[in-house]
Amino acid sequence: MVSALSFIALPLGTAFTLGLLPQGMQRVNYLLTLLALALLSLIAASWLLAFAAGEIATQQIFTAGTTPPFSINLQIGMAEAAGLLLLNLTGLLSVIYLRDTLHQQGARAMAVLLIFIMALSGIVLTRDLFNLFVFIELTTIATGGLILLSHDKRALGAGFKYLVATQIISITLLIGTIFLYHDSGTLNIDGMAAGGLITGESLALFLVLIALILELKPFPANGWALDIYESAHPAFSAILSAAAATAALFAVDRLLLVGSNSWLPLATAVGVVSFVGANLLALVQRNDRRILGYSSIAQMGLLLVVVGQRDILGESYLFIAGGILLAHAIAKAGLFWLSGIIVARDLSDWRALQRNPLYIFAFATFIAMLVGLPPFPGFYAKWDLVHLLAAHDRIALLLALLFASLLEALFLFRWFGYVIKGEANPEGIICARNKLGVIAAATVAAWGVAYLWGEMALQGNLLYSIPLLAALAFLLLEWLAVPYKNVLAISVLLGWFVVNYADYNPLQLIFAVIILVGGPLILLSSFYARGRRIGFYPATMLMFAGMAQLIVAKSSFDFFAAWEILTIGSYYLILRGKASEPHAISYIIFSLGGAFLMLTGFALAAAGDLNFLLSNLSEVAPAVAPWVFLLLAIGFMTKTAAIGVHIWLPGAHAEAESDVSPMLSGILLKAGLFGLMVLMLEMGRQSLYGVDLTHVMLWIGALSALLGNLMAAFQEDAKRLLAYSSIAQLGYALFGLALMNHLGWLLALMFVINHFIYKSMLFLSVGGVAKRTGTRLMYRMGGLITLMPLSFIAVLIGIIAVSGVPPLSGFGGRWIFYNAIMTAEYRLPLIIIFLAGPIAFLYLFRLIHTIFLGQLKDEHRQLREAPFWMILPQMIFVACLMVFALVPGLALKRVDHYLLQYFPEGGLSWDGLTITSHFGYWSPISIMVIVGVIFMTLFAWLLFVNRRAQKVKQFNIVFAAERPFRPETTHFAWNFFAPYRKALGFLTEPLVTRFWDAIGEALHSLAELLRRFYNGNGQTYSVHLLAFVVITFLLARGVS
Amino acid sequence: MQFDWMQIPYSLLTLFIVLNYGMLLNALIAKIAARVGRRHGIPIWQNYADLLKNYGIRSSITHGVMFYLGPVFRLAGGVGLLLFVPTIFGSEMFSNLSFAGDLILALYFVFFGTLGMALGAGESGHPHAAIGVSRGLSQVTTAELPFALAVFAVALQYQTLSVTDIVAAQQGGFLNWTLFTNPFAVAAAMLGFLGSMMRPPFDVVLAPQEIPIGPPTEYHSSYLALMQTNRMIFPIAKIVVYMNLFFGGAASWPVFFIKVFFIYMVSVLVGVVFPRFHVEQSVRWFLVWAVPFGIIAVLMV
Amino acid sequence: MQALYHRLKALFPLGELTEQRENLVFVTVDAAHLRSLLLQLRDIEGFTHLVLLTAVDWIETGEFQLTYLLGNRAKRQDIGVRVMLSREQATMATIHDLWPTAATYQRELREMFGIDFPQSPGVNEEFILEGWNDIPPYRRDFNTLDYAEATYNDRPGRESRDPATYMREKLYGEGH
Amino acid sequence: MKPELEKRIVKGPDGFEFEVDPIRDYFCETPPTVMTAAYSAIIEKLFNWARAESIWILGFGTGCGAIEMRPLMTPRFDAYRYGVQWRPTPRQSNLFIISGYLSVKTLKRVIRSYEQMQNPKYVVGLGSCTINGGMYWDSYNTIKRLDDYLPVDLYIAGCMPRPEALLAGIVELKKIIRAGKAEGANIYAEKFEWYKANQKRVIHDWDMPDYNW
Amino acid sequence: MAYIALATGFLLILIGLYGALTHSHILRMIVAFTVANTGVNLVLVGVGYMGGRTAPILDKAVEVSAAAQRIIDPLPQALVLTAIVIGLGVTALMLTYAYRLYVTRGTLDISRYTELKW
Repeated sequence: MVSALSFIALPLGTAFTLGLLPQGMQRVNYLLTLLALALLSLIAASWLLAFAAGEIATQQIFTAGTTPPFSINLQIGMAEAAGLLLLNLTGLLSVIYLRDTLHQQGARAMAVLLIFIMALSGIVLTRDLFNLFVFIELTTIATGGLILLSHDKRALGAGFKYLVATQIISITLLIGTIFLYHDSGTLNIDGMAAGGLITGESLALFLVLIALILELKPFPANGWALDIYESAHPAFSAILSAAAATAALFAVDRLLLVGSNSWLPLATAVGVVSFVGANLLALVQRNDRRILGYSSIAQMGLLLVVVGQRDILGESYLFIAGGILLAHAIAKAGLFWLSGIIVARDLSDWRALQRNPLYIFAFATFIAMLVGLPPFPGFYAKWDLVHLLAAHDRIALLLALLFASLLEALFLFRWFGYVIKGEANPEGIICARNKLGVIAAATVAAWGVAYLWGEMALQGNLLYSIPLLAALAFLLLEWLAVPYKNVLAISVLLGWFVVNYADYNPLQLIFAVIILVGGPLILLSSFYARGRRIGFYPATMLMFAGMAQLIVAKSSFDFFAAWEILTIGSYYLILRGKASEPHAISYIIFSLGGAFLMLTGFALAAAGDLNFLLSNLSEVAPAVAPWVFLLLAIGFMTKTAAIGVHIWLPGAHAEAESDVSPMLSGILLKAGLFGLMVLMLEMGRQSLYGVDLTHVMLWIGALSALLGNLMAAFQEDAKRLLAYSSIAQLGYALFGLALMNHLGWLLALMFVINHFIYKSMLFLSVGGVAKRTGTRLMYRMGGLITLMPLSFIAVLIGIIAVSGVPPLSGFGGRWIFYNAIMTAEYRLPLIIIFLAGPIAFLYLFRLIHTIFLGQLKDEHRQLREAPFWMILPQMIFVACLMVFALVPGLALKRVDHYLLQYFPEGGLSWDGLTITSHFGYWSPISIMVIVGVIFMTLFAWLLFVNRRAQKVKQFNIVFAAERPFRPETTHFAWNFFAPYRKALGFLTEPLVTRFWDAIGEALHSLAELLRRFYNGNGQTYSVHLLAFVVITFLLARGVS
Repeated sequence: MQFDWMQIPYSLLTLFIVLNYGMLLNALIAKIAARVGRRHGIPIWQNYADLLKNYGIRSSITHGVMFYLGPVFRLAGGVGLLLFVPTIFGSEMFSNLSFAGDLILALYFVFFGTLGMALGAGESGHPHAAIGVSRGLSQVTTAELPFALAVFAVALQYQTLSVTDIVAAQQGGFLNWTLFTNPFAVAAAMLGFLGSMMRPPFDVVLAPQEIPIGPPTEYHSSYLALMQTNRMIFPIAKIVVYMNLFFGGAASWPVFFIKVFFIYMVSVLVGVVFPRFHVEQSVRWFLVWAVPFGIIAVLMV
Repeated sequence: MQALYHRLKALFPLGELTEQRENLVFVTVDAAHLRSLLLQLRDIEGFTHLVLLTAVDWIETGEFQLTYLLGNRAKRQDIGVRVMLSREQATMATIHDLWPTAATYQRELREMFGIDFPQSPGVNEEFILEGWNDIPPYRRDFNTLDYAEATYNDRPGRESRDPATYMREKLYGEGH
Repeated sequence: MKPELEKRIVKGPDGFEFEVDPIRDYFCETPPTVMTAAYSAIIEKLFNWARAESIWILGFGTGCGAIEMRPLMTPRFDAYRYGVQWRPTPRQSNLFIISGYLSVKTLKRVIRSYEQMQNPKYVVGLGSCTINGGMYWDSYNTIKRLDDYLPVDLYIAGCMPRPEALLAGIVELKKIIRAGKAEGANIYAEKFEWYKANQKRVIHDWDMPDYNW
Repeated sequence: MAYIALATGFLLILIGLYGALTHSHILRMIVAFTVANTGVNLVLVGVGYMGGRTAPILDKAVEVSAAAQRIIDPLPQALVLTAIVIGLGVTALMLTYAYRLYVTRGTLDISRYTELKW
């Protein structure tokens, strides 16, 4: 092994050499710098590999030929090696990135950069407090120099503020150091820890610690740091964020050991305040670099929390801390580097990335990594962290962390939304090959560590899951044209179904059919798309992969990972819609919020078991069981868009593309329902403070049904109408589940199937119509029946089925519903459900009437039927609906038997044509035949007596002896249910929307208010620093 | 119960009897309403003349397929509803086609005709048709609610959804009728009944003075004839459901005629006295006055 | 009303005052002063209501007489303002901005007399008549009888009688 | 021609431009056809009885005579006992009572309403104005002979005829119908050109299709 | 003796900090920090001295094995030296900044450099 001292010596030597070389040899200088850093990275890598392979143990390096305390010693272990690799690689990549700037600035800049990297390495390596001080001061000075790399004139001011701040920090550090020395007689950190002379309350230790923590720029004493992030050269910011912070973290980590755990709460507290505060303040930022600065601070906060929780993390400590640190470092460096190729500084200027899908891929990778989505290390780390926190009853901390993570996701995904949507400025991006290479390297590194962490994870590597791989494979196939990709996608889904068919139980099978057979069916409609449709297939397949994994998940980890994957996939899908950006963000926030609740629930249930089996949910301790149930149920209900957490759905479904809406509505929503089924099968009834939670769910289901229907009735936008209708339909399903009896469950499954078929079909037809007419507003359509007869038939069959009118399949649902409620224990929610029922007619009639009936508009006179590929799946759905109406047993019989093992009472009997329950009977085929015969007889009779009917045109209506003026004024469509709105419109007051808006508004106002704190004055920042030290000390003392 | 070919002529016989009874009953009721207004009123056979005339009209127009099918849906709904419910209790002959489904089928099949008619009227392109449908659907949402609650209460009471079983449970003296065993349910159902009979105060759907005459504005000749036929059958079919659920059913045709007449008269008596409600007024009225009865009924069973 | 007339006379060149009734008078004014007179009446004198606007065809003098009848609700008084127009150049300034209802009257006058009110909303649209293609029917040079006979078929055998004479004849057998 | 009836160029959602001719595109232009009895004599007889016993009057009052129709609904006259009732829509009516003078403007609406009624349909002219112009014999805007424009089955003379006269007229009309002689609709179809020519001679701004279905 | 040094040192630090926080002129701030740094160095020296021990010269008088107990650790002194050097470096850097700020912005008032905030 090359000596660890080379991390100090080599850059130092190179720096001096650079100074000695004559002026004007920029190329040589640059190559030398590059070489040095590359060499250092190699050395670090070799150390790391050696440690990883277990070839060597942690090594001490002694200087000056004697042992501490009389000399300085360095220590290198696995963590240090990793840190060094990170530092030097970041340095190397930044140097590559900075090629032009360094050429301009000359050898001195390169030397300073080398010194900077050297100092950081020193911080990581050294075990001597004074040495640490020296390296920190070196970083400070180097930073002061490197800030000047920026072309931004404002960087000067920022740099000076930085220097002022560091003066105060260094004074604190020095005083703390000397008193520590005074107390312990040594400057060796290990010696201090070993000596045991330093008590937990030691002011000196506090001063040193707080000084090091201040180096991490904790909220709120960090105004100076933000200014640097904003104004410095992005490559330098990348180093500052990824490398310098890492080094400081090593130092803090080391020093905390001295106090033997007594200062851990301090670290946790500062960390959690930073994590929450910085994320909150980031909400109102528009400047990309500043927002990255906030995010860096937040991540450091999170890491401080992890460090502070070291006492309970045990063996996982390095895995968790490393995961979060690496995720942060790579993502943040990557983002800073990306910001360097963007010309303007507003978040929306990043739209320039749209120029190349690869940029978007990199951006998405970094964002996903920062948020901690699977398969990135942050995901594994957060999972473990949350589980361990929950296992040790640190729930408040856990919730604070999740809340802040949600805030972080909010601003990051909002940013992502800005980038994906809107017109890009083609000149908004400067592409230099070296910069792109660096960014690409970061992207590769991101996936590399994702793989690495998966390998290390107890729960198994997510990247080994075939569905996920298949989805990711579509990223590589983006160059193909739509038809090929579509065929491929369809065959992948069907293939996966065929392969796994035998392994599904009847319950899973129903969902599997919907996902893996229904999905391809809807995908048929994607054949109409032209071009390559970049981004569609990976997102779709990601969603399907998540769903496919979800239904077979055995452990809570698999389940949660699948859940997150399908959430990401569907988020990207939703984001593809024209005006979907605000809805996509509310979707992802609600989904992640729900997911975090689920995570908490799983963590509570697992009680420290990092690989908790879902089947163990039934054995959760009774004290936490209702809470687990509650958290998981709310999590699932955000996905089914139960009332209260439904506000993301209408916009998301309405604005999505024509073939995406049916997938979202028909398939995606079922994920939540599946989760609820699993939950309720395993956990049964739970009551909290004497309230039966299934009873609450009954109410939620009933209210969702009622309000969803009501709101659907008042929509002008056809797709919104359908979206609200989905809320209601899933309300019914939820209601069925919450009945907790055999038929209730059968009802829910019936709704699952029915809702999939007819809602997919309706979304497709409405999508096709909207595509042709160029609008989704129903009152602007009308009279399309003759022009789009097939779409009309699909909608007609669809609405008959939705409304539950015999003889179509919706009736089966109603019949089972009535039989199920006969044994219901709670009757009050039923009243709501009863009221909801007929309201469905309102919106259904409106849907079909205002689009297909009534008056055809001028501009639509020459419309054609929807594209073949959109009609085809609709017709298949029509056929499915008919078959399902005739022989519901085909799908339900097996499930009925399957449910018997959970609910032995109240199964149906399937003798012959008639389906019999304990209370009543129903014979679908007889009904169909009877209705058919009556109908056809009467039709024939009418045809006979009315054979001479004259076909007339749309204005041949009696109009009080006048004639219609124009179709627009004759088509009664807008505000169709005006009197109904007068009567019951008060129920549709958007109270829920207002509630969530108010929360969002409050958070943003708070952030807006709080950020006034950073008034830009360096002296104020100094006061902040001092006040932070004093207040933290007082609080820490007060606590201990 | 299973299907038997003999059930077809039996069902047709039921249909024939009910159709004729409906013709006469409607005329009789028109006459009664006329007498309230001190008029002589129409001849008792007037409905036959009107129906025949409309079938006899030579020309007709059509606005399209759904327009054409609307009345077919309408009448099929009426006929189907009639045939899905046993008419005469204990009679194999007049239990019609009730083997196909139970009470729930009847409950939901009511909407079959309504929906088809609404679609047909919609295709005529006449704004009044759409306005009428909008009003009708709005009103039905709350008018059906007390009835649905009452049905649920009755089903709970007798622990069955089979109409025959419900009637059977009410046999043995009129005190066994649901009317007396579960008065709240019956109260709710009868108030809901008012809303579904297209009579004042709940006839804003047709409202001849303002939206002449709602959904059927464009319908004429044989279309109208089909709808008239339905108008004769459908209320009776509906009343049969009420009779079976709440008033002990009918064991013979005379009892059937009398019970149907009196149940029908409830809506007529209310109708001749009250003026018309706005949609929002009737929606509120049902929620405030009828639904609480239903809730009590459901909770008390 | 006399007092009112004198007040107005001091301001505008008014013609003679015609007192129809105690509370209904007519004055004549030239077209140029009409607007200011109307404004004076409306805003100062309290004649806030335009009761009607009508015309008379004085074919003998070759003039149209426009009558703007204004009402004072508070005092229950009416004043008719007359303006004489040449038949050849039958154009008058519109007052629809003073009273929106005036637009309807002006539309009617345009159709029935052919008096034009430029800029009055919809003044050239059909009002009562549809597809009228002759000279305006209320002009006295329009011969109604001729027009009716030329346009609408008569039923042969129609007799016209003076109703009074005919009734007397029929009922009381007089007139033989 | 009203502007909304003029041909216009419209741009479809896909940007394609095309012409819309409202008269042709929004109205059916097929001329009426003669519709003779379609069934055997005995059935037609039954139908004629039914037609006579079920007279549905279009609720359209054209002139001052409209006021004389209203009392027929009251207990004093109670026309319902003759099988008469009023319908608000021409589609369902089979009797059009032209109740008094008919200005050209109203004539246009009357023609439209009449054509929207279904065969067989009947017209009764009420009052002398419909017969020969009555007191409006020299009006510049009132037609004088209703049967020039519509096939009239029956006139009821008077100015105005009282409700009793109207009732008597209806009873007369029923006799005509029962005898199968009320074939106004077919006459109208047969002499369609002639009727149209008469109508167009007085209606100068003909802005509707020749036959309003 | 040590206590006087300590007290003076802390006094100087406080004076320095007070100066740095109350003066908005950059040069005055730099001077104030220099004062504070001096104070810190004084404190370092004051604390680093341990009474009753000998100079850190390892010879016969002080055995290597007993060194830890017998001699005054030379590190604090080394620390002070280094700190002084580093302080000098930082001060120099601050002065450079001050110069460039003056050149580019024409003012040395720190409250004027607030274009980066919030």
